Amino acid sequence: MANLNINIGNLQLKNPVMTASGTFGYGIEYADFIDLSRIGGIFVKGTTIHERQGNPYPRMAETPSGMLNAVGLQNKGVDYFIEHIYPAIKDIDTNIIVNVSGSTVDEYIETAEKLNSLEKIPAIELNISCPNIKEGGMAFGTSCPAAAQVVKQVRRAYKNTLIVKLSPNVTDITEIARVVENEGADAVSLINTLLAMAINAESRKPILSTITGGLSGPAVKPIALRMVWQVAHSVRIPIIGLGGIMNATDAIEFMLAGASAIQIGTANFIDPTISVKLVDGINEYLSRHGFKSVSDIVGALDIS
Amino acid sequence: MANLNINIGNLQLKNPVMTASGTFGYGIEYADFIDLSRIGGIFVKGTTIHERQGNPYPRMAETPSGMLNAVGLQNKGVDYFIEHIYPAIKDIDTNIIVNVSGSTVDEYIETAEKLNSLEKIPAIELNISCPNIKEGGMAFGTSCPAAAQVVKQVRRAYKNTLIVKLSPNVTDITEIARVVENEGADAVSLINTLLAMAINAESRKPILSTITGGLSGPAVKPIALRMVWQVAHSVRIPIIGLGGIMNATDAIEFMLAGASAIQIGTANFIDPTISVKLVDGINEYLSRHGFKSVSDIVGALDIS
Amino acid sequence: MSKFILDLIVIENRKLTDQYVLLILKSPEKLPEILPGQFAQVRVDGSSTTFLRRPISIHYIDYEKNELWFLIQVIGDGTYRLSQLKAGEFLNVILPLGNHFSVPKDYKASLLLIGGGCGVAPLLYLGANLKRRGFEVNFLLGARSATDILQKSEYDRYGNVYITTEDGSMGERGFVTAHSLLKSSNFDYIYTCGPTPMMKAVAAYAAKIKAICEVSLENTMACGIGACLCCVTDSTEGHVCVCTEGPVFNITKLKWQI
Amino acid sequence: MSKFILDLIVIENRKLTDQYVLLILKSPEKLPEILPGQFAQVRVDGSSTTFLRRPISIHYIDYEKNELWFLIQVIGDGTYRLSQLKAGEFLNVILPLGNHFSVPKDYKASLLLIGGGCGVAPLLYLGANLKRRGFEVNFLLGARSATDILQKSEYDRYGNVYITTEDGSMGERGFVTAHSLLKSSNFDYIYTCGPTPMMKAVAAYAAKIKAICEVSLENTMACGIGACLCCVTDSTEGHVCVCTEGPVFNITKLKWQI
Ligand SMILES: Cc1cc2nc3c(=O)[nH]c(=O)nc-3n(C[C@H](O)[C@H](O)[C@H](O)COP(=O)(O)OP(=O)(O)OC[C@H]3O[C@@H](n4cnc5c(N)ncnc54)[C@H](O)[C@@H]3O)c2cc1C
Ligand SMILES: Cc1cc2nc3c(=O)[nH]c(=O)nc-3n(C[C@H](O)[C@H](O)[C@H](O)COP(=O)(O)OP(=O)(O)OC[C@H]3O[C@@H](n4cnc5c(N)ncnc54)[C@H](O)[C@@H]3O)c2cc1C
Ligand SMILES: Cc1cc2nc3c(=O)[nH]c(=O)nc-3n(C[C@H](O)[C@H](O)[C@H](O)COP(=O)(O)O)c2cc1C
Ligand SMILES: Cc1cc2nc3c(=O)[nH]c(=O)nc-3n(C[C@H](O)[C@H](O)[C@H](O)COP(=O)(O)O)c2cc1C
Ligand code: FES
Ligand code: FES
Repeated sequence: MANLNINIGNLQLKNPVMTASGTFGYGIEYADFIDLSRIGGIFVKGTTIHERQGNPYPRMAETPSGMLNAVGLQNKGVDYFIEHIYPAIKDIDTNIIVNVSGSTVDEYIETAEKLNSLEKIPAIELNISCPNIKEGGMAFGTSCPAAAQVVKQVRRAYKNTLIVKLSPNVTDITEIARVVENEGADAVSLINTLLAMAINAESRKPILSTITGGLSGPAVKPIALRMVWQVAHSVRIPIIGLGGIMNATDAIEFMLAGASAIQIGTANFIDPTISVKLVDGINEYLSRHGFKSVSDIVGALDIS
Repeated sequence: MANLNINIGNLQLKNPVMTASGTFGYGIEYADFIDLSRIGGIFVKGTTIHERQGNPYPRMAETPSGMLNAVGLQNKGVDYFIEHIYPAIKDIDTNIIVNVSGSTVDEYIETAEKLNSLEKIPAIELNISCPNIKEGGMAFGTSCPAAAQVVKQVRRAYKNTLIVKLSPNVTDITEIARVVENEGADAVSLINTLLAMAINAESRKPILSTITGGLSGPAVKPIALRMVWQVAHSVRIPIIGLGGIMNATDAIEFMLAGASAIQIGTANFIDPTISVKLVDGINEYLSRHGFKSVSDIVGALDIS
Repeated sequence: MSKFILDLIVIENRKLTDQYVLLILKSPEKLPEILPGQFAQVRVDGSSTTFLRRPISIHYIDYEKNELWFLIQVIGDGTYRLSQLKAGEFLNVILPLGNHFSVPKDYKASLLLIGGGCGVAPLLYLGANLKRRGFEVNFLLGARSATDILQKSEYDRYGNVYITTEDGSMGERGFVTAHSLLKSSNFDYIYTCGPTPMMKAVAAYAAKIKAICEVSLENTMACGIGACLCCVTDSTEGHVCVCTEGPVFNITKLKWQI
Repeated sequence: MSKFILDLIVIENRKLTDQYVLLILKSPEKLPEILPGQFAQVRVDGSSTTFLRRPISIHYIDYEKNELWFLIQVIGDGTYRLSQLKAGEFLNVILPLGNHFSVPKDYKASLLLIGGGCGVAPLLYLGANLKRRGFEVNFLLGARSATDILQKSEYDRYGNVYITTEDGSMGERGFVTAHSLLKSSNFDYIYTCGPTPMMKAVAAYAAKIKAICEVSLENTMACGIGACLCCVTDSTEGHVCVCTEGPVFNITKLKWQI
């Protein structure tokens, strides 16, 4: 059994396999299928300062090897989270990380501040890359000054590990990653979904109520992998890689490209047990190749 | 039989179905499989001022619902094209459009100038979006000033229809499209491939000799569709849509989103007859829905 | 209720019409308790265009044989693949998902189960269950024509079966809501599943006669377990997930204009 | 040579070993002329991870029966699907693709056909063809062990068959290039197909004895018809496409260090 521990800032992971925000609910939805304590962490649903109803139905479209979503951050707000959800999940023996979103910098700050008080929340993930809300969201993740501002302010307000989730909808993701690092983020996670669209040719209407939505799933994996690789050569803080991971081989590819840990998103829908399978699969790979620790493969791509 | 004619600048298409540069050779490679005169046009392989050997092998990787390529514009140069290839293809009864690439603005200009003399080449497609060459290529397509410069200069040098092919690897494709329109392009085509990467986890090496390459195929269709939709609301010149089109329904989706014509790329590899099937499929759709002309569905998406 | 991921084995694939098949599946392990109205998320293998699982209603369960039935209507490539499954092949399912139809408190309540098209699927198991609990069950099944009236003999086992067809080739001609039964009888409970326009018409009828009305909604789903929030419908409590708060809704909870 | 897209029908899928199957396919139309060394681009249906066609060599052709054989080695999901094809199913192929092995001008030339692993596939049709033209054919087939020596009785029909296995369980022990035949005889023409290290060793031997040597290269391909330029190899003329200028190369045209 190889050593699967990985540290991200002050965050200690028993293994690098975590689940992505918006695809794993609050973890408990999956408790019938897996032992949640076997995974490295759970990124819970995007949380905002106030309750949000999200976008109207339809919010989902299937695409070749992927899907579009336009959920639009439906959630009951951070206070409800703290009062009603946190108590029910805080004793799950893994890292619970809250994904924080907002329409203004102040909303981000306020939400982050409130989460400071939660003993069992070791980190937040700042979602500056959601393509599915009208204001804020992706706008912060596609401009260096905007990203700098929100990260700087939240860094002041939030005391634990701060992970910033980057948008792939940019010309140069390394630029944003560097800005985010400079403003004090402890880690970056990438990628969020790619802005995309689906049309029903027969009805001549967009499939999503919002016309465009966010693309995820294996279709985007080659793009995500490239971005992780680029960012790994641009910043020193750890990277959490995600985008289309469907099996242990995919996860290992992200780590070879430079990710210290990974998240599984859309794959949870197809196989709710996929996360623990990845833990086993990574371990098997390490043994087969004679690695003592999972950290040995981080950035170990041979480009000679 | 609906009217399938479409005009793009001075370019008259008998139907909106064309084949994408780099995926259809010089057309003759497909002559055994289809009657080339049945399609609207053929975009031939990327052509540069001098011969190029392209990138070392391996140049290709299969990905979920797509592929990466890193061909790197292998071609024998524009003079060879004019002397040896043009005579062999000029009498194909369809529009032959040359895809022009370069590492410097001067290379683009020189190549375009030489093509002026060819009577049977009604248009060129300026490739400012190739992710697979070290200098130039995509760099021109990801910055507004660079795009402006190359289009302005080539516009002066080239007298026939000028189509500019946009890169999807940008934060805001509408910005580039507007610049290109302002500098006198007659049409834009989009999208070229998305910069991406593939890794062999067992050997811990990149699959492509160039580490990164360009992603194409149905995986990218939702992104391409979104970009066509965005650009259609930003410029007045016609749009040629492409990216992952596999069947007539896909093609119709692009036209509903605002494309006046479409190109088929990767799909040619899986079904060499796909282009003529699309012509028939579009015609069938138009009849079934009672449209007299294919131009009726351009931009006809109902977003009420 | 605990959810399970099972590899069911196909015992029989019975072609009912050009468009419909009945899949009879056996579970290697004892089937968990499943209530009428619940559904399964089915993984479709071997289809290059089907990426997500497909929600399919529980059509019937035979606990003695440990068998489960799905009624499949071929719509696109996913359901086409399901319709091509052969005896001996496996089908990976997550179940039981969603809520369920409610059981009237008063066992003398008069009940009507109205289904149209593939919407008849959950009503068989519901009817069987209600009969077992001592209720008198009335089915009203609608379809385009006689060939689309599926599994009639199965429904016959659990209650009175009334039929309408659009072309009049079986039962009364017209839509379900025009059936003479609705004029001659009164009902306390109406359960319905089928195309939305049909369910709206049924709901309007139910409102008129002041019957309690439960509808089973369809919706595009990714996870099926309340994790993705893709499958919402508008309700009196705002956006709620059809996969967890539904698929069965008391009509008073929905914001339908009826 | 004109290329065709054909829907071949599977007549038989013969399991040769755990890893290899022989597919016998029939063409509804008359098979076109196909030369030894050429290949087909095969479409793989029903695999969600296989997007592009797969290049597969012509193993044998029986023009009288209008039958074509593929020898398939299961490597990944694409070849796995091909190995699961059942009699009666269709297989969509584009053929004939690529160039072909050359025929010696001197019909008294002594020939050796060396194959390793799945590389033996094109050599059967080549041997049959050469024999029909009056040449004496020698096959030297290598594999890991006796079970991996495929189709030996077929090769027997067209020439002398020499065998090496790495474990010595059939023929001589060791690699093909260590076979005693190479010491005792001389050859004018050597044709080889198999893993690159093996072909390089064969090429070195050929250079030593001054035999003409043709190798058949494998390469990742997208189109298979010279349109995409994905499948290049480095040659004395620069980058050339393996799918059109190859797969067969005279060793003098390649830039191999041997
Ligand atoms: C709770 C629930 C229970 C269900 N129970 C059953 C059941 O018991 N039996 C059964 O056969 N089906 C049932 N369905 C519907 C079934 O899930 C869909 O028909 C299936 O997902 C379609 O998948 P596909 O790949 O065949 O078609 P797709 O390729 O996904 O769709 C093909 C085309 O049909 C359209 N389409 C998709 N879904 C529907 C739909 N539901 N109605 C009309 N058009 C649609 C799409 O927009 C697309 O244009 C149920 C759905 C839900 C939500
Ligand atoms: C001209 C030509 C003729 C061929 N003739 C035959 C034939 O007659 N019979 C036959 O079985 N195969 C033949 N092949 C090889 C065959 O095309 C590949 O094995 C096949 O494409 C693999 O597809 P897959 O989906 O099974 O594996 P993939 O999923 O594509 O690959 C699985 C793994 O194997 C690796 N891989 C891919 N191709 C090869 C390879 N060729 N050798 C070793 N590892 C590989 C990949 O990198 C990957 O890691 C031929 C190839 C060429 C170019
Ligand atoms: C239905 C759905 C909802 C999502 N909601 C969120 C969210 O609330 N916050 C966030 O940062 N990312 C959200 N995402 C993005 C995922 O966390 C992830 O970045 C993306 O899906 C790419 O990973 P994948 O391809 O493995 O799914 C959502 C994705 C999906 C599919
Ligand atoms: C093998 C290959 C080679 C290509 N070469 C060129 C090229 O020379 N010039 C160019 O503008 N685009 C080139 N492209 C991009 C395509 O023309 C097209 O923009 C892209 O593949 C997206 O369309 P598709 O998904 O339909 O393939 C190439 C694509 C592929 C797959
Ligand atoms: S389908 Fe995911 S929440 Fe209902
Ligand atoms: S595979 Fe396309 S050129 Fe050879």
